[in-house]
Parts: sequence; structure tokens; C-alpha cells
Amino acid sequence: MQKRKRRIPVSGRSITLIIIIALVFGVISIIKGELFYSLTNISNVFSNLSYDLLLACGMTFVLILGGIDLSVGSVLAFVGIVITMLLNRGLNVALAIVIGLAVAVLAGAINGVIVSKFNVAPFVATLAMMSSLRGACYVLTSGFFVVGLPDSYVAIGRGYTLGIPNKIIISIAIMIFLGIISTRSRVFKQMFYVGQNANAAYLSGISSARTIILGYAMCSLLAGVAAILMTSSFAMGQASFGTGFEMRAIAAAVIGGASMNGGEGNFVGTALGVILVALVNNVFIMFNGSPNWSTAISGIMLLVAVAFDLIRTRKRGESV
Amino acid sequence: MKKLFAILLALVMVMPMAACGGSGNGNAGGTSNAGDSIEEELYSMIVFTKGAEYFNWCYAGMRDAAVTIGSHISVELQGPAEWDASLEARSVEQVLAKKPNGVVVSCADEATLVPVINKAVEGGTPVICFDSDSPDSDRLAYVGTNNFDFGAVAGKAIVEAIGTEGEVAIILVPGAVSMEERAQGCVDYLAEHAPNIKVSYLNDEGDVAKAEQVTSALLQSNPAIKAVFSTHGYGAPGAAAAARNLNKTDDVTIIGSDYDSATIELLKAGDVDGTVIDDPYLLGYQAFMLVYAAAHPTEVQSGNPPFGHVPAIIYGNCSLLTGDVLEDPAAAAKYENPPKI
Amino acid sequence: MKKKNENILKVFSKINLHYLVLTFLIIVMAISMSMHSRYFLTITNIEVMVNTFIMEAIMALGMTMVIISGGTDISVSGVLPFTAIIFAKLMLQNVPIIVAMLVALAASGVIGLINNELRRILKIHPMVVTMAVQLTLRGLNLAITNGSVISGFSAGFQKISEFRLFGLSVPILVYIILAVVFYVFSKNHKSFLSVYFVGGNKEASAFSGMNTECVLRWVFIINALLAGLAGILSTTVYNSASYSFGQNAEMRVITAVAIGGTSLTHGGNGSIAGTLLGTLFMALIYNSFVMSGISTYYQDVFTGAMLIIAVLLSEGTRIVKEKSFKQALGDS
Amino acid sequence: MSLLEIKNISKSFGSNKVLSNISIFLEKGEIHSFIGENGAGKSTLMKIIGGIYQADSGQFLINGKEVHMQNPMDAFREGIGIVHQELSVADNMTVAQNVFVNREPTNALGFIKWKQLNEDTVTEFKKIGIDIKPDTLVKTLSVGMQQVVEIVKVLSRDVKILILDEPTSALSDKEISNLFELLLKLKESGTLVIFISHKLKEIKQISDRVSVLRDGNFIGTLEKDEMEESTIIRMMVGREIDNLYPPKAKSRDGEIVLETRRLTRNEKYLDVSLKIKKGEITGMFGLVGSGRTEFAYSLFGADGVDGGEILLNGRPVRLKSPKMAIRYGIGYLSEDRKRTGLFVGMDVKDNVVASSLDFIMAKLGFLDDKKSEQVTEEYIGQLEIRPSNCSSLTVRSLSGGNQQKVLLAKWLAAKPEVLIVDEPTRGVDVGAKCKIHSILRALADSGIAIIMISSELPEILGLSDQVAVMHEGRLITVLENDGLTEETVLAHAFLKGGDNQ
Repeated sequence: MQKRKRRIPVSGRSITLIIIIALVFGVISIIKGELFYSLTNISNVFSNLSYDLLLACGMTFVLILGGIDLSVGSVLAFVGIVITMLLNRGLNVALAIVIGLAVAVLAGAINGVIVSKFNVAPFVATLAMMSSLRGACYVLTSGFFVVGLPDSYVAIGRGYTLGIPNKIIISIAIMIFLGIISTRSRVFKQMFYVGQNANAAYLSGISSARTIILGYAMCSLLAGVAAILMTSSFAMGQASFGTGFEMRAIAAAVIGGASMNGGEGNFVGTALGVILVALVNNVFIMFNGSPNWSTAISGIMLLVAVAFDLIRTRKRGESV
Repeated sequence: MKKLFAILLALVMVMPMAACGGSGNGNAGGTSNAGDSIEEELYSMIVFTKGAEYFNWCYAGMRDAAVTIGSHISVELQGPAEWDASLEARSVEQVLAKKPNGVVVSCADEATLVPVINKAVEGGTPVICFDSDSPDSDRLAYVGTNNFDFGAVAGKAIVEAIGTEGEVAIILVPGAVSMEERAQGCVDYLAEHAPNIKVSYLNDEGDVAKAEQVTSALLQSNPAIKAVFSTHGYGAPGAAAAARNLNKTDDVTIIGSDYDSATIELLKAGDVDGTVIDDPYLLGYQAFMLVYAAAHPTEVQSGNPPFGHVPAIIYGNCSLLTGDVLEDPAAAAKYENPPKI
Repeated sequence: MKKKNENILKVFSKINLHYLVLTFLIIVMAISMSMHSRYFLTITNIEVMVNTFIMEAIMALGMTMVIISGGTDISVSGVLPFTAIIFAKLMLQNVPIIVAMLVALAASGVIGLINNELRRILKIHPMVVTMAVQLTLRGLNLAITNGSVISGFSAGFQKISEFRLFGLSVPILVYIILAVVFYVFSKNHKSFLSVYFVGGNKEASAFSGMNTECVLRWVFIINALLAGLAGILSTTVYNSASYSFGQNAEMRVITAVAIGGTSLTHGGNGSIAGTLLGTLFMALIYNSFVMSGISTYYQDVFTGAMLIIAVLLSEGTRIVKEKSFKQALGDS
Repeated sequence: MSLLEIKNISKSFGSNKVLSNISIFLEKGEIHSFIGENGAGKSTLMKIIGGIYQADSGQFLINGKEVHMQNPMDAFREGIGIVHQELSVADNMTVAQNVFVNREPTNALGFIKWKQLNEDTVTEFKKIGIDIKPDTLVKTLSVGMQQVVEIVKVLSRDVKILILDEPTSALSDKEISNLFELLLKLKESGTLVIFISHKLKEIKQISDRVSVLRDGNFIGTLEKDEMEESTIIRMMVGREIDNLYPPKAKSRDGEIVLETRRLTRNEKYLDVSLKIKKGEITGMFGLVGSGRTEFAYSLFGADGVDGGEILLNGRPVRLKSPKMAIRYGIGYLSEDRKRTGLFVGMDVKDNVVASSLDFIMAKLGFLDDKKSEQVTEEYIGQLEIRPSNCSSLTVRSLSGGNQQKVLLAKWLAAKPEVLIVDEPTRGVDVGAKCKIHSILRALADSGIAIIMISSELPEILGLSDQVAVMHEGRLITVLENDGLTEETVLAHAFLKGGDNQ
């Protein structure tokens, strides 16, 4: 059974989540019937998740490294604006996307360098990046929407392939990629080592700095992809995109079993976390909950979710 | 090492200070022939959620009005990016420390800015409220739109589109007074003209993506929804996207608010069926004229000094903008080329 | 022995260097601003400058304590409006002001307690816990006010905002007192020393017979109390209470603390003195941007840059040390 | 009537029983040692006496009356002081603050009297013949000194019962002898000293009686005259262990793998020229702070070099990082397994492959899971890591000895040419110790060059073929180990070392 444990990166937490989600689905289907069976609805639920999903997965990298990235929301907005502005100036779509992603990676790399080389608390480093980039967004647009994007670009977010929204295809593709990475990749493995014990990792010949930088770069890269999906499906770039997403992403990742102390986390869990949060919000709307309460819900959600850790940590506490 | 840090810091500090040369002060660009002898005057516009396109239009109006007076007038746009009344009150205070000749402000809520507005007026700085009023304060005048009428226009549009049956969703950010008034106005109109229509509310936290999520969630769970009214600019694009995902663009009537460029595009594409507009540019323009008048009292005899016979409360009118209007390039021109700030 | 002395010097020089440069910057800024605007060095503007950051300043004191103890508290931006609202609602019920204040403060204290208990029981990083609490509170605030602002207090109440002592408004007076108390305690008091210990090595402190959980509990409670106090003061200043108060306050506060050289990486390192400087610095930045009329859009960019540079500075000596791995181990 | 009476103390964590019915009498004014393999329950017992854990059943009697200790504070009130195995000083604070933590001299309002605090600290240190700046930040002290601070912290309370849990593991011999003098003084003054160590020699030297624990059971107590190493070991491991150390290298003419020429790191060590031969174990003896670990760091690329050169198989190499060193076939088993060795939260397999990820790659940066599985199983078998099915257990859940074996496995997996082991048997019980020694010898025989850093002279003499003595950053001498005696080595270490000062 050890084999199974290793092959599929499913933590005990993930199983709990699957059960919960299944329950919620079941209850809804019983109460409201047909709804959650229709394919469009499911696919639509997921296509709405794609942004959160990407950001949360990116956040998982950083959390595994024992860090945190507050800047993802701003990166999303900034990349979105860079791309849309370039397109607006008539730049070739592919090129604009490449540049956009490059910017994203750069932002992440800077975070990584500041954290690893200069040993600055990730919270502070990324907080700085967060406010800088958000400011930059407004400097560039002074608040105006960036519109007038070529259809070929808009198609990325709006289009369908084989009747499936591109957003979903792209997210799934990325999830598969991450899945492979998380089972086999050496670099990914090294992230766990670094997150667990940076000094030991260094003395084991793992260059912590490089790993950390890579992790943050990955995180921002995924935020960049999210930016592409968002700007293309709304056919606009906007300075306030992604405000407050970082908190949602962290929440989802933590719900999914990532630990703030590093060395723990997996994408399946994170994905489930994202789904759970979205599901709860949907249910909330479905039963016409007062909009005034919707903010509070997410907070309580997070609390309930981290409460899952209680059992696990208790277990751990014993084997001192 | 340490030296390096110090130098680095000093540089970063001094650069923007050097750059200060009034870069931000949208100096009213005109030729300076007028203003040699006349002393410089500064008028500040203070808003909440600075960077919202709506306020950019207001500011554009103010700036252009200033140009008509002369190049010795400079104007500036200030205020927090957050929807936080206390932060806005602070920036008003900070602006006052610069002794501006006048201030026009759109209040995040009607109570929180009262003390600071009164302080300003006592201190001899005229204050005009625009867009969102603070009626209990000593502000000299208010230029704005009656948000209830605004909502009513939306209600009318909806009834015309879906008739007197079905359900309607209203997107708002709870606590945003102007939005809640617009929603109320819409609800009142429906209650009067189409009592059978049921209304439910959605909170999109003023975020497009969130708007998409909540709207599609609602459209799924409740197929009876025939129309969506967004009480602010970002809601309509979100709702449109949701409808698109569910292939309901044609079955669901989407009424937006304001004419930000995204909404305009969607109008032309037919994804959004109409948007209720007032004239932020005009608001800004009038607000400036009033504050300038207040700063330069005239001899005009009237019951309402210093504004002559201009009423102290001006309501701009609001109307429905639809796609077909935009087919006329002349009409479309204004909306398609937002002012640069 | 010689080596040790050098290290000690290093550590001291580090502290001084940071504060020196910070002070230097503050002066540079002040000078360049006063050259740029003739209104900058006026009494009014200085008062305004203080007023505009006073709430964060008060919260920064508590936050410093939390961060030194090895934690973070995101929930302050939820506690501030929460307390303000409770206070305001009570005032409208014509509850005597003192009672209203005490009740409101108690409420905020309870939130602090909840923060700590959740952290303790769930064994989760305080940041996540307080983040959740913050979200919940902000939602709660919205729900109990239905988003409408609370105002219309008795004329007597409004007097508070006009009260002046030596020309100083109530919040400023409160802050001065708090700042002095915190400074003195952080330097010389047993209680604050134990906060440093817990932040430095929790297990060791426990082995030394220190009730670490009790220490942390009070740290979180006091921090929440300060946020609550800020809420009450906001209500008196603006004569109203709204759920919208204090948005993103936690970020501004943490930024001020971090600029002050308190390390979020290594608990037990930092000082109130640094926070006082950091706070002043932030207030100066916010004021300067309005004064200079630079589009405030640049403000975030600038603050971000400053934050990084300041922290790099405080970690500066560490970077040097990094070169020698032995000491790098010592740091971690 | 005995000062401390332990009556049928039992304790279990979750399912596994760590202590079962321990009953011992401890007398006033004696030095009573406890010995036993890791996981025998010594530390747990001490933590219970110290009030950090609570026993499930059983009772303590001090001077005949029962006491209940819910937390360290209660223990202090009963006059029990405990020096912990793992450092428990706050390194962000000054020496004085650490010594008087939580009982600083304060005025009525709880404000601290710094002057008195510092003076008291100085006097406390004077007692053990060390003078120190009380306002020194602890993080700037050597590990040894930090341990001393720890001890002084406890001594400064007037303790009736003093517990020292492996106090000497980080101390230099000089500091140890100081400590022992002090312990004898305390004994005279009627204090009960409970002493825990893995070093039989120390135990024989210092203690009046020694009690042996095995797997949570009390085996027996030996009087001073019956303390034979063999007896003690038999009681500890429950079997005979003849011949503690494996035989020396068969031949000493292996070619030189690693050579340093006048290697220098400022403020750390100076002009170290050393030749390391294939198939030999080079013991490196020196006190903490003699520059030996720093030297190792340089050889492993973890720390820079300011002068001289390193030759690997005759070719000079610049080692910029451990990564590089590993590529060159150099391994370094660090002295502090928890902080710089293992990833205690991850499973054994992950730990074993940690430094050899490059070798178990399939293709395109992907890991070969099967292979790493094999590797792990192989070393679990070879090093007898227990439990034998541990490859997917977290290292945290293993005993100290087995953790150390995992750490060793990590380096074996990396297939080094030169393996530097720093204190390979620190805090490891006799059984595991022998195993590790024989493994090291086996490795040497298989042609690996081994550098063993240790402050345990018997270990050095017992295992190594040549002994390099370092003192205050200088390589005093390199001796071929043909029947070397401790006296000779120490003579070099101190007398010659003395000249250099």
C-alpha cells in the first residue's frame, strides 16, 4: 500500500474534502434536483474557478517552500494590463502573451531573490511587490479599462474547443502538468526539502536559493496565465483585477492541506479546496443568502477548514 | 555595504521629490498669457475608490472647466483607492493643509465626512459635494444625480424588455449608498409597474470576476431570472460573461450602469442590452464652476449667494444608453474615446 | 573572545545603522518637502500629518509586540470597524459613554482572545487564523450595519472631537501616552522581556517555567484592544461609524512596523523605537504625496520600494553574514 | 530517608509505553548517573521529574512527602533544576537575560534592575570560574558557551536536585572538567546531582552510583566499585559487546585522494595542510572552536576559503557550494542532525535520497521512484535501521540512533569518495555507536577516504588510522595511530597548542 500512497499524491485531507464536496453536491441535487447534473452548469462552475484554481496552485508552490505570496493578485492585474496594452498598440497576440508571461516570471523571480538571497520575510517582500505592482497598474491606466482587443485574443478566454470552454481545457492541462510534476519532478521534490529544513537542504547539495526563486516564479507565472484567461474572457484589462485574490488563494491552499510552516501541500488538495470554497458560495447564492453575509461566509469557511488540521496536528504532537 | 544602502535610499527618496514639479497637478494646460499677473489657484477633487473610470470622467469635466477660466487654475484628483470613508476624510484633511482655493468632494458615506467638511468651510475653503452628497454638512452646494431616478430608469428598461412577469437580479456592493439607492429606485419602479416581478440581490464586491461567478451561480440555480441590473460599472461585464457562458445572452436582459469603455463595447456587441447613464463629465464641470464661483463671490443679488440664481442643489438627469444609439458615430465618439488623465 | 566582541559590535551597529538611516531619510524627505511646498512645515500640516496616520500608529504599537512574539495579526482591520460599530450603536442607545467604551473595548479584547485560542487549539500559523477572523469580522460588520453608516450622536459626544489639551487632540494624546508606556515597558519591563523570550525561543521559555501561552494570549488581546481603541477614536473623530473603516489597515500597520526594522522572519528581534520611526516615516510619505501633488498612484509603488529597501537595510548585516554559512545557521 | 524517591512511575505517549514502573531511591549529596540506549526513557523520566511531562501513574516523594509537579514552575519550587539535552536558551537575548529568565530582579512595579541583573550574572559565572560579559548576545557565543549559559541558568537557582541531561555533548574537555569540579562542590554541599551521559568514561569518573534503564524498564543500580564498562554495557543492551572498536585499516599505502595546502579561513583556521588517503579513517581531534568543523565546511564548499588550495586526486578544485562538492564526490555528515542534517517531517525514503537526487534521475528532471525505493531499502537493510519497514515513516518518529543511521544512509547513497563525518555518534547509544563505527570501517575498507571529526578521544583512537590534532585554528600535528595513547594526543593538543598562543 506504500506504493499507492506514493503514486497518487492524495493526502488524507483530500479524501476528507472529496467526501464533503460529494455531500454538498448530493444535498443540493436532492433539494434542487437536476441543476448540478447539467453539463453546461458543471463546466461553467469550473470555468469560473479557473482563475482561483491557477492562483491557488501557484500559492501551493510558495507555501510548500515555507513562504507566502501576497502579490499574486497584483501580478494578475499588472500582467493583464501589460498584455492588453500591447495588444491595444497592435502587437501580435502570441508575442504579447509571451511578453506578459515573461513579466510575470520576472516579478516572481524578484520576489524569490529578495526572499532567498536577502533573507527577507516573504510576507514583507511580497507585500512590497503587491503594492508596487498595484500602483503600477494605476500609473499605466489611471484607472481606465483597456479595451479594443483582437478577436483572436478574446477567443482564448471565450472560445470553445470540442464544446469545452478553453478556460477549462487550459486549466485542466495545467493541472495535469502540475500533477506530473508533483509525483516525479526533482525540482518540485527539492522544494519540499527546502520548505522542511533549508539548512539541511543546502548541506545536501540542494541550492535553496534557486529552488525558492523557481517556486515564486512558478507562482507568478500561473498568476500570469490566469491574467490571460481573465483579460481575454472579459475582453479588457483593468487595474483593479484580482484585488483580494491572494487571500482566497491562500485560503484554498490551506484548506487543501498546505501548511504555513512549509514542507506540506499538494495540488489535488488545493484544487479541491478551491472547488469547496466556490461550491459553498454557490450554495449560498442558490438559497438567496443576504449579500451582506457573503463576505463573512468565506471567513468562517476558512476557519472550519483549518479546523480539519486539528486532528492531524494532534497525531503529530504525540510522536515527539 | 552600509554606505551602499544609505546612498541607495537617499536616491530613491530624492528622485520623486525632485520629480514633484507639479507633475500630478493637472495644470490646466492653456497658454500662459492670461496668468502672468494673476496668482496661482488650486482646486482639489476628492473621491473614494480613486481610479474608478466614473470619477475620471468627473475629473476630466472639472479640468476642462478649469481651462476655460485660465491657466492660473490648477486642479488635482485626490482620495483613497479603497472604499473607506475614514481614509477619504483623511485625504480631505491633508488637501486642506495645502490651502486650496476650493474643494469638490464625492462622499463615501453621508456622515463620516461631515466634521472635516464643516472644518473646511469654517476655515474659509468652499466645499461642493458632487455625485454622493453629505446633506448634514455645511457644504455650499451639491451637484449630482438622483440615484432613485437612476434606478427607476433601469426598472423601466427591464419592464420594457421582459414585461411584468419573471425575476430580476440586482448586483451591488452592500454598504455603497449610491448603489443601494439605485437598487431601491429600481425596486420601487418595479413594485409600482410590475408587482409580480421578484427581485434578488447579488454582492460582487465590485469585482468583475466575482460578478461573473455570482451571476452565473444565480442564473443556474434560478432559471426564472429574466434580467440583471448592475448598479455599478463593473457588474455588467461580469453578468454579460456569465450569460455568455450559459448561452443565455439572448434570454437574459442585462442593464448596466455608467459608460465605461468595457460596457460600451458590450453594448455594441449586444451582450449588454442597455446601460443607465448620467453625465459625470457634466457633474465635474458644474461642480468646478460652483466652487470657483464660491471662491470668487460676485455682486449678483440673489437669495443664494455666492451662486447667483443657480440652485444650491442640482440634479443632473439620467437616461438609458442602448446599442443602437452607438451606431451613430457622432454619438458614439464621446463614449469610445474616454478623456486621458 | 575577540571574534565575539566583533559580533556584538556588528549587532549593535546593525540596530544603529538602521535607525540612523531611517532618521536621515525622514530628514531628507522633510527638507525636500519643505522646499517644495510652503505649507509643509506649517503647524496645521504637521497636525494633519499626525492625524492621518494616528490610528495605524496606535495599532503599530500592538503589532510590533505581536511580531516580536513571533506572530502576525491580520484581523486588526476587522476589529477596528467592529469595535467602532458596537461603540456607536451603544451610544445611540444613550448608554453612558464610559460604559459604551468599556463594552466596546471588551468586545475587541474578546476577539483578541479568540484569535489566540484558535491559534493555540488549531496549531495553525497565526496569520491564517487572523486572516479568517478578519474576513468573518468584515462580513459581520457589513451584516450588522446593513452597510449603512451609523451617526447622529449627541452634541455632547461631538465635543470630544473638539477637545484639545496643549492644542493636541484626543487621539494624539492617547497615542503619546501609549507610545511612552510601550517604549518604557519594552525597554525595562519583565512582561515585555518575556515577549522577546517567547519570540526568540518558545520551548526554552517554557522550560524556564514561563507560561508562554499566557504571554501570547495577552499579546493578542492587547493588540486587539489597541485596534479596538483605534476604532473608538475613529468614531469620535468622524462622528460616525461605518463598516468601511480601516480597510487594508493591517497592511499599512505591518508596513510601518517592518520599515521600523522589526523582523517578521526571526521573532524576538525588533523594538518599539524602530516602530515609532517607521510610523513617522509612513505618515511622512502619505503626507508628502498629497502635498507634492504627485499622483497618489505613485504612492503605492513608492511605499513598496521603501518597504523592501528598509527591510533589506535591517537584514543588511545578515547578508554580510550569509557569506559565512556557520553564522547563517546561527540566524536560522 | 532518601531525598528523592521515585515510585512506580509509568508513562506512555499514545500507544507506546516509554516508562513502566520505574522505582529508584536517590540520596542527598550523591552524583547519580542514568544510562541507557536512546529511547530507553532517560530523558522522559527526567522531563517528568522536571515537571515538563506528567506521569500516567506513580508518585514522587521528596524527603518522604509526596509532591505533584504540573509544570516546570512547580519543579523549581521543589528545588529541582534541569539542564536539557537540546539547548534551551533564547539566542536573541543577552547572557544575563537568559540566566535570569522569568525571575529577573525587578522593583515593585516589575521594572528590571539591569545593574543588579548583570552583576548577579557575573557572580554566577565566577562560581564556575568563567568570566563573561553579561550583555553578550547569546547567538554570538559558541555552542559550548551556550550550553554553559544553560547550565549556569539552572545552577543560579539554589537547587536541591540538579538534573543534567547530556550536558557534555557540546562541551570541550576543559569546560567539562570545570563542570565536574563544580558538580563535586555541589555534591559536598549536599545537592543531589542526576547526571545523564552516553560517555561511559565520564560516568565512571564522576558518579557515585549509576542506574541503567532499558526500553523503559529499570534494570538496576551499580555502586561505584562495581562500575565495569562491560557490566554497564551488558545491562544497557542486554547482551555482551566484546571489542568496542573494529580493527584498523589493513594497509596504509592507499593513494592520496584529498589534499589541502596551507588552507586558510580568516578568524577560523590557518595554514592547514593535510593529506587524506584512500581506505583510511582520519580522525580529527580538537576542542569545540578549534576550527575543525569550519575546516570541514570549507572542504565541503559550505564555507569559503581565504588562502591555500584543495587538491582532489591531485587536481586543484574550487568548491563553491555543497552541490559542487557532492558532484566531486565529497560528503559531509553534519554534527547537528536535527538542524542541519535531517528533514524530520519527511519520510525516511525522502531523507535517504535527499543528497543523491541527481543519481536517481530517470530523464528530463524526473525522479525514478522505483530506484529511490530500492536504494532506501538497501540501506535500511545494510545499516539495520529499525523499524525495518520505515521507508515511509517520518524520521521524526525514529529513535535518535536510527535517525543518525538515516543521516548516514543519506551520505552513503551519494556514493562519496571522501566522507567527512562530524561527531558521527553524538547522542547515540552504545549499540548504534558500535554499528556506526563498523560501518565507517567497512566504508574505508571499500576504498572511501573518511575524515572523522570527534571530541571523544577514545572514539578517535579506537577508530582512526591517522589522527590530526587541531587547536585554536591550527593543525598542531598529524600522528599515525599505532597504539597512540590519550596522553600523547592530549599532550600535543595542549602543550604544543599552548606554545602557539
